[in-house]
Amino acid sequence: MSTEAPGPAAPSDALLSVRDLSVVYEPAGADPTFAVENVSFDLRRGEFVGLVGESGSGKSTLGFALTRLSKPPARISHGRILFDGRDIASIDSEALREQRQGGFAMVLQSGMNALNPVRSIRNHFFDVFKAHGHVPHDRREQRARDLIGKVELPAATLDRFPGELSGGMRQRVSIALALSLEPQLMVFDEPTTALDVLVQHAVMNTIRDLQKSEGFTAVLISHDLGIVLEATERVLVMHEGVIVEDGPSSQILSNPSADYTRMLLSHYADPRAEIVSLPGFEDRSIRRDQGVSRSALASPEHAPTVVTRSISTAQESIVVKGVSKTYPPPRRGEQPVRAVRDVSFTLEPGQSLALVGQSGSGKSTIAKMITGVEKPSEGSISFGGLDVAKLRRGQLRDLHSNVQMVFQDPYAALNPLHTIEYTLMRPVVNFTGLKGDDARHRVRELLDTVGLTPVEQFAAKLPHELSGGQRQRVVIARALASDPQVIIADEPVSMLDVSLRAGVLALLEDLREKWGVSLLYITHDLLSARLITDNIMVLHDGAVVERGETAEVLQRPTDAYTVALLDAVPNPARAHGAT
Amino acid sequence: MKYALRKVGLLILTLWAAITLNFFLPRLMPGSPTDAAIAKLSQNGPVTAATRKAIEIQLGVPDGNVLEQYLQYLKQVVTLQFGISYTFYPQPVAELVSQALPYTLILVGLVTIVAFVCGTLLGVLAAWKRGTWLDALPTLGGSFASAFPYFWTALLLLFFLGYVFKIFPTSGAYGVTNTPGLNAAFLGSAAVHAVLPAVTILITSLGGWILGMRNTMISTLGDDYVTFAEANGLKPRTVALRYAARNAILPNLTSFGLALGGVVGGSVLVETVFGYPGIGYLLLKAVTNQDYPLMQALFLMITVSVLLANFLVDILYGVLDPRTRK
Amino acid sequence: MTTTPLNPSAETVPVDDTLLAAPGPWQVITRVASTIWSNTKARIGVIILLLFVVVAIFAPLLAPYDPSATTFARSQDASAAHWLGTTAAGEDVLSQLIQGARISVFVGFVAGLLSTAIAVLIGLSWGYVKGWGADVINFVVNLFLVVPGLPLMIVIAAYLQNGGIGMIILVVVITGWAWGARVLRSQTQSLRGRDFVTAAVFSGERPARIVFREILPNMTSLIVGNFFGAATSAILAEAGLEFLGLGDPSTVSWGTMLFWAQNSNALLTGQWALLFAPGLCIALLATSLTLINFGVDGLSNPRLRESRKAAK
Amino acid sequence: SIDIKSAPDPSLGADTLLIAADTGSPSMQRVFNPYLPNTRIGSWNMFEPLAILNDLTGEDVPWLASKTTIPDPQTVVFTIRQGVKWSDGQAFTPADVAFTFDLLKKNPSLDLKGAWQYMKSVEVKGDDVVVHLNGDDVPAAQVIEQTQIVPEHIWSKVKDPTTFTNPDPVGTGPYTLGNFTPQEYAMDKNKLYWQADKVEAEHLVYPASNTQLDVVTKGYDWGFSFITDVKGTWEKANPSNTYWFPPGGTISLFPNLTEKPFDDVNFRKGLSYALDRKAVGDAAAEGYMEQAGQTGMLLPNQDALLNPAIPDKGLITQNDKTAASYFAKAGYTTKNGKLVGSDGKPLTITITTANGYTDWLRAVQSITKQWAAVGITVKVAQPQPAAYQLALRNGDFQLAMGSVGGTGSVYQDFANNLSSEFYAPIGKQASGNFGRYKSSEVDALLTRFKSTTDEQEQKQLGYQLQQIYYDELPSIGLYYGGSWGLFSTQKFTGWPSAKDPYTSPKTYVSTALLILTHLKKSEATK
Ligand SMILES: Nc1ncnc2c1ncn2[C@@H]1O[C@H](COP(=O)(O)OP(=O)(O)OP(=O)(O)O)[C@@H](O)[C@H]1O
Ligand SMILES: Nc1ncnc2c1ncn2[C@@H]1O[C@H](COP(=O)(O)OP(=O)(O)OP(=O)(O)O)[C@@H](O)[C@H]1O
Ligand SMILES: [Mg+2]
Ligand SMILES: [Mg+2]
Repeated sequence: MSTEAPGPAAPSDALLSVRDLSVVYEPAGADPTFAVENVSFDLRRGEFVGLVGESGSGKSTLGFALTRLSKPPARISHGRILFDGRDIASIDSEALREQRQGGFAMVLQSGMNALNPVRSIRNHFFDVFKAHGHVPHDRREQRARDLIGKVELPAATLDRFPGELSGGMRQRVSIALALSLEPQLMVFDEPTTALDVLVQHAVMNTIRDLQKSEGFTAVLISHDLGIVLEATERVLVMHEGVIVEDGPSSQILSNPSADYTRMLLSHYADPRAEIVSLPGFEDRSIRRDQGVSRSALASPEHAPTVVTRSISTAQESIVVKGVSKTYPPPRRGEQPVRAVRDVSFTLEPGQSLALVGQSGSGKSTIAKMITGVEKPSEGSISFGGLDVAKLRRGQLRDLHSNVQMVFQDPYAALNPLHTIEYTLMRPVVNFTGLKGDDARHRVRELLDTVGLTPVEQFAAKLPHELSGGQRQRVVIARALASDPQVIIADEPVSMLDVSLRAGVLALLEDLREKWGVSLLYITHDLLSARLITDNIMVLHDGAVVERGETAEVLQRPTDAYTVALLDAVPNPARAHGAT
Repeated sequence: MKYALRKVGLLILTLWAAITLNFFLPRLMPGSPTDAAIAKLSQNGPVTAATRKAIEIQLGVPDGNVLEQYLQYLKQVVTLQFGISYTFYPQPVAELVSQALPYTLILVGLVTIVAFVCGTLLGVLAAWKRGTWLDALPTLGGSFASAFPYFWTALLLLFFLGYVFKIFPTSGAYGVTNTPGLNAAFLGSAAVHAVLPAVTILITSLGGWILGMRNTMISTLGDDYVTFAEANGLKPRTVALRYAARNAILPNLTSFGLALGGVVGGSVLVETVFGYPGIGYLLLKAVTNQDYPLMQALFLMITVSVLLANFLVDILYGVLDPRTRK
Repeated sequence: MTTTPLNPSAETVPVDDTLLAAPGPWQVITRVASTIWSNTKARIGVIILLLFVVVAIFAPLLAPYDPSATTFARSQDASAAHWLGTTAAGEDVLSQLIQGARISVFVGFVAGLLSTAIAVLIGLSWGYVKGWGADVINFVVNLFLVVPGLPLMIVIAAYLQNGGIGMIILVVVITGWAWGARVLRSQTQSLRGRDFVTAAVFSGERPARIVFREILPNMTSLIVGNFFGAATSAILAEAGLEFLGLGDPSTVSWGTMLFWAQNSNALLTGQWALLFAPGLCIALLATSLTLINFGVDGLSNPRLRESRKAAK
Repeated sequence: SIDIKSAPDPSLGADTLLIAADTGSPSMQRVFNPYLPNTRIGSWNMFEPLAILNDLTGEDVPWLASKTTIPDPQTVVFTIRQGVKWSDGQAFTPADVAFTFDLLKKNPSLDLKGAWQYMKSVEVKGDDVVVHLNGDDVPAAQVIEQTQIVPEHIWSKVKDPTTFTNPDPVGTGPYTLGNFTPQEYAMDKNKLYWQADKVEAEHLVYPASNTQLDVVTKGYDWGFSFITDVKGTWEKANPSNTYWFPPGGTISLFPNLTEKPFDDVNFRKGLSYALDRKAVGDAAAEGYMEQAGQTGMLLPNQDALLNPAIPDKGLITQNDKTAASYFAKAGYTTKNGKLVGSDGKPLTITITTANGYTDWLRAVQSITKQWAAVGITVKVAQPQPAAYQLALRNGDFQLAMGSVGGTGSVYQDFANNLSSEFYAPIGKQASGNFGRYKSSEVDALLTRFKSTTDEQEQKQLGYQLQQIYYDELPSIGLYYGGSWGLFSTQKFTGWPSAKDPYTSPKTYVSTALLILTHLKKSEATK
């Protein structure tokens, strides 16, 4: 381990000293998981520390242990947690409860659900005040208003119920609630993951400002190295339950010592840069001019072998003309939702088009209309000779044989009960008419195409035996099974860890090139759009606000909204003054 | 607006269909009310042909064909005039029902509410103290007791507490010498008479509520807002009741609505065993005697009360769950 | 006899995540079995149930006498020859009790299976279809939930005139499927929104195949739970109907034993084993199913699974 | 086992009878209109008939009519008793009788006994009420005399007698209505009663709940209820408890005489000889009732009317050989232990009985076993009581359980079962004669019965009907249905018994008046 070995004695200004902490999950009827192993570190007062690592690396588990919130089946199996010199790993529950005021607080990963849906926000605050009695009765209202103000919410929010607030507002309320405890230590577990890009940016700014003004010690848990590096002074890097690197942010940015950290860093780039290159990708803006052959493209995981079958190239284009979609009002007395407003574009055969915009901007709705799942309220969509809006069920199948989807969440997109072979066999049988051994052969080809070799082994597997990246490859293979002309990928990598993302993106890019399919790539992640698309369209409130060549738009945005989007992309280099 | 209209429309349609079903179901039963009356009489001795004729005239062959009868019935439903009972000729149905209803409503209704409240509280306790004896005892005891056949529990209680130890009266809703009304003697006697049936219903229904609440409560205990409340150092009581239990109770309300609606139907088996003059007993009599007017009135009442209870629970849901407001 | 579900929360159980991580038909079954077995309560339930099943299967061998032979002295107390005494008609109570296990186990199994099958069929299609089809099913199911259960049973029982056990099963099934259908519908609705279902549409699958091959297998635990719940209420309903005299009193079942016990006032003649034993058997059999359901609940809702400490 | 003891309810005086008779379900309605089937039992103690037909002995006991004469087969003359008062003090007159008959004529639904089926007109002649009949119909007198008489001065003001509940009854009987609650009512001795000296019980109490457990434990004085193991329960509960179960009817099998092979008398005889009636009766009534003979007579009640020419008092002993020979005559032979018809098909018979009539069911189960022994497969159909009645009326059965006789009138008993007056084709509703028997010989005998006032001739006609019944088996008698009398001699003695069989123990017909005027205070009570 390349970590600077923490000495047995904590530094004198340490607020929290963790020594040899191990946490194990012991679920009934399953094998135990050692989620955190022998972790030691110290936190000084007023420090802002980041904790990064991939999904499942044990970040949340550690966060819960630090704040003594671990619940069965989790168990602190070993180690000490000294908070202000007192070992909180073993104090009883009432003492612990009292410690929570003026001690340590936590803002949960799924902050959206952290509020009791049936209690008003005001009551949430009052509950905390009542539990600890640290705010006198007559000052409670004022205090609640102060707190809610601190997270930049209007006082009227106090009268609302959680269900009436947006995700970002709810996350702010949880932060305010945690603040109301006047804690010395605050642990933020992925406070912005579930939030929209722009909101994410705003909430992070609030957290940073609060940390500065209130002076508490903060731990920011995130899988996004960019966010952590931008916000914090010191970073702990976690990998498989172990802290592999612990150092100042600027040092990690410029000179990472652990291989794992280096790997994480290598997948990070600024989409606004002149030249964007990641392992496995070459910069797109220069590719066109130089016409470089991209056959050498390889994902870090599996290099697809050369595909032998003859490949059809897309011939039809998708033409979207003046399309609008209005959903009926979600509740009585509200306005109808205008999800898409007068959008027109053409997806030429073989083209790759990015559709970007914040959450709710109508990206998925457009995808649904193109695939016939939803009907446009106005305008027309055509694919070749088909008028997509007027298809009946049988014709919808024809459409699906040409227009396929790659789903966002590879964990949810595969039926856990079917083998990979079955999953891929279905579209093959349904669309190509192949049967028996021919179909099986085709499935093997598909697996080969997406680089899942040895194919025989993968064919027999069940989804839970695959990694996220492998699953996404299966999802892509399924989309290819009908030999489609168009692939619509709706945030195909947003659920994947950094280390897997690049591989999947590279695969998509490669397939498009090789198979000549058109790609509609939907994302809020500008970096990936920059990597694999030629053209881009920026959606805002259902309307297109900017369009053009991807590199051009991202480097020189003209619309204010696009500028805001780009600003929200974390920029650690800017924060730490390094390049 | 369209949604609400649709909802109301569906409700009315359901009501109509249920009412119609209530009309046709009894008529599907073979034999006529006269047959039923004769069958009853013939248990006492030979029934002559003349008697049969007299009864036929008395109960009357229903006028007109089925359609006319149905229209007549719909009119009865709307005007709430159900005519005269066959079984209890010449008592008007309305009178019979209004005599029986208070007992059922008070006994079964009260016990249902008490069972729901107690069961829910025990379920909360069990989930909160999961893995301890406070969990094991109510959960296991509850599931065992709820597996008892109603009438069996009733019979055993009746035999031991009523006949062997003579602690409680063995039948009826109040002492034979009491006059129903708001007098202390009657009310006291009614309370004593209600004990055994009440205990029976309580024993056999408590378990379901305990288990239901325990399971939902365990689910909510794992919810993030509960963890967050703990992280904020709220008192365990507050977390258990205001956070976990308060949310866990919502899904159980639906069942409670159905159970409440079922109250009006009475508890046929229990009322039968204890000779309790409630709706359940009346219903059994009506059905076995093919007493169309009485059956129709009772079925209608039960159906409407189920619908009504569900409707009320919907409203309660809205009050308790701000997410459904607006 | 009531239709109140034992587990009202069933409607809101989260999607079966355990199964999502535990695939393959055989694996599902073994997983179901092992999860049930790993739960102490459920294990006790399985043992009791097996005991009853064995008794039911080997009833003719185990029973000391012909259960319907009326050749013994009437209303005898327990003795070496008749461990539980004889009935007022001179039948051996123990033999009847053993024979009765057959009916109850059979009714529970068949009625549970049938009403679960109907609940699955209707619940799934209801959850999958949209538009007026769903409205029609919704309407029918609501009707069955709203129309009073016991009276309906009585009327149907009276109408079908004593077809014996077959009739009772039919009655129990007719009045018992609706709740399960509702639970399964909400589960279907939550599953149909899942990406893998949408993906199946993109794979060109037909609706029936989506429902039965994609959605159904993911609800195994819920269906198993529904089966045990339905079987429990079927056993209780059978006893109740027989007790009210709406069944066929000439079959030998625990319900008819209770009917005859009440009819010939077993308590009065001091034959209280005649009343006590069948009731206890019904309660035990129903309890065993309820106990097994604890294990099944754990299957569909990981949070209900007992932690290792609690299980010990 | 747990012993249950009974003691008189201390809240009831020694002069009060606690009677298990009027079961209210779920509670009692205050209905004392004697012409409604739902009338409370107590109205039998208030509204007296002209004469009481003692259904046990077949005798007519003069009651409100001090004398009944039949001057010719078309006329009945009731001489009305003098000095009788209504319980409100008004005098009882022949006009009341005429008014009552008039009331029944105007409201046929009230005419439960069917008096106007036989009557043409009524006239008052001094103290006599003269009834003119539709034709020769001597046995009709026994029906007409049973009509309960109501006071004209009250009933003439009733708007709709068919729905009149008569909540405050005024009658001539020995008791008046006392305190009434839905769960119990009391009756008090009528001080104005015309034979007040014979009535020693001052009060009667009728609770609504009379379960077997109640009857045994709560100190009842009189009950009418079958009780399991009556010796081990009722008698054991109190030393002064006694019981008497005289026969009250013959439980029989009705063969559907329009259907093969039941239309063949040989087949019916085969069935009859294949029956062990004692075993059937034992199974049904736990050994408390005797097997019935094939004469239609209730023995020993009607010993005096029994045809002496019929062997063994009409009892038929089981004999599988004889049965087989009769079956052979009917074309059925035994093959591999099964009785097989000429078509080669094994014989399967369905017996229809009412669901919930457990004694009948026990009997059927016993029959099933016995007939299985001669190779007949028996199926049991148990429709609900109403559906069972419907099946009987429509003739929709092969063999049906049913009760025969017990009216106390030989003519009525045979006519109800055999008269073609009640014949209806299959599918049409019959109100009697469910087996669809048709015999001109029987019809002729019944007609002659109607026109003779000579008791000897009536007896002879009875003999002939019994003989036919014995030979033809229009229905197959099995065992006697009981009249389940339970009595306590603690407070009162003089209950009917095997030693003193003056009437049946029924609580719910006019014969109860015979008992109530017969009871004496016991030694302990005096
Ligand atoms: N309740 C649980 N039971 C069993 N294992 C668990 C449980 N919760 C988490 N784990 C396991 O513990 C390990 C660490 O999980 P943890 O939630 O701490 O990861 P994380 O770093 O927060 O990941 P993410 O970025 O996805 O939130 C993982 O392998 C996970 O599968
Ligand atoms: N079925 C629907 N009914 C009503 N409104 C809907 C429906 N589907 C989407 N909307 C609304 O339409 C708008 C656009 O939704 P859409 O899913 O297209 O956004 P998106 O850009 O894909 O967002 P995200 O990045 O969160 O996936 C949102 O305001 C959403 O709430
Ligand atoms: Mg986490
Ligand atoms: Mg989207």
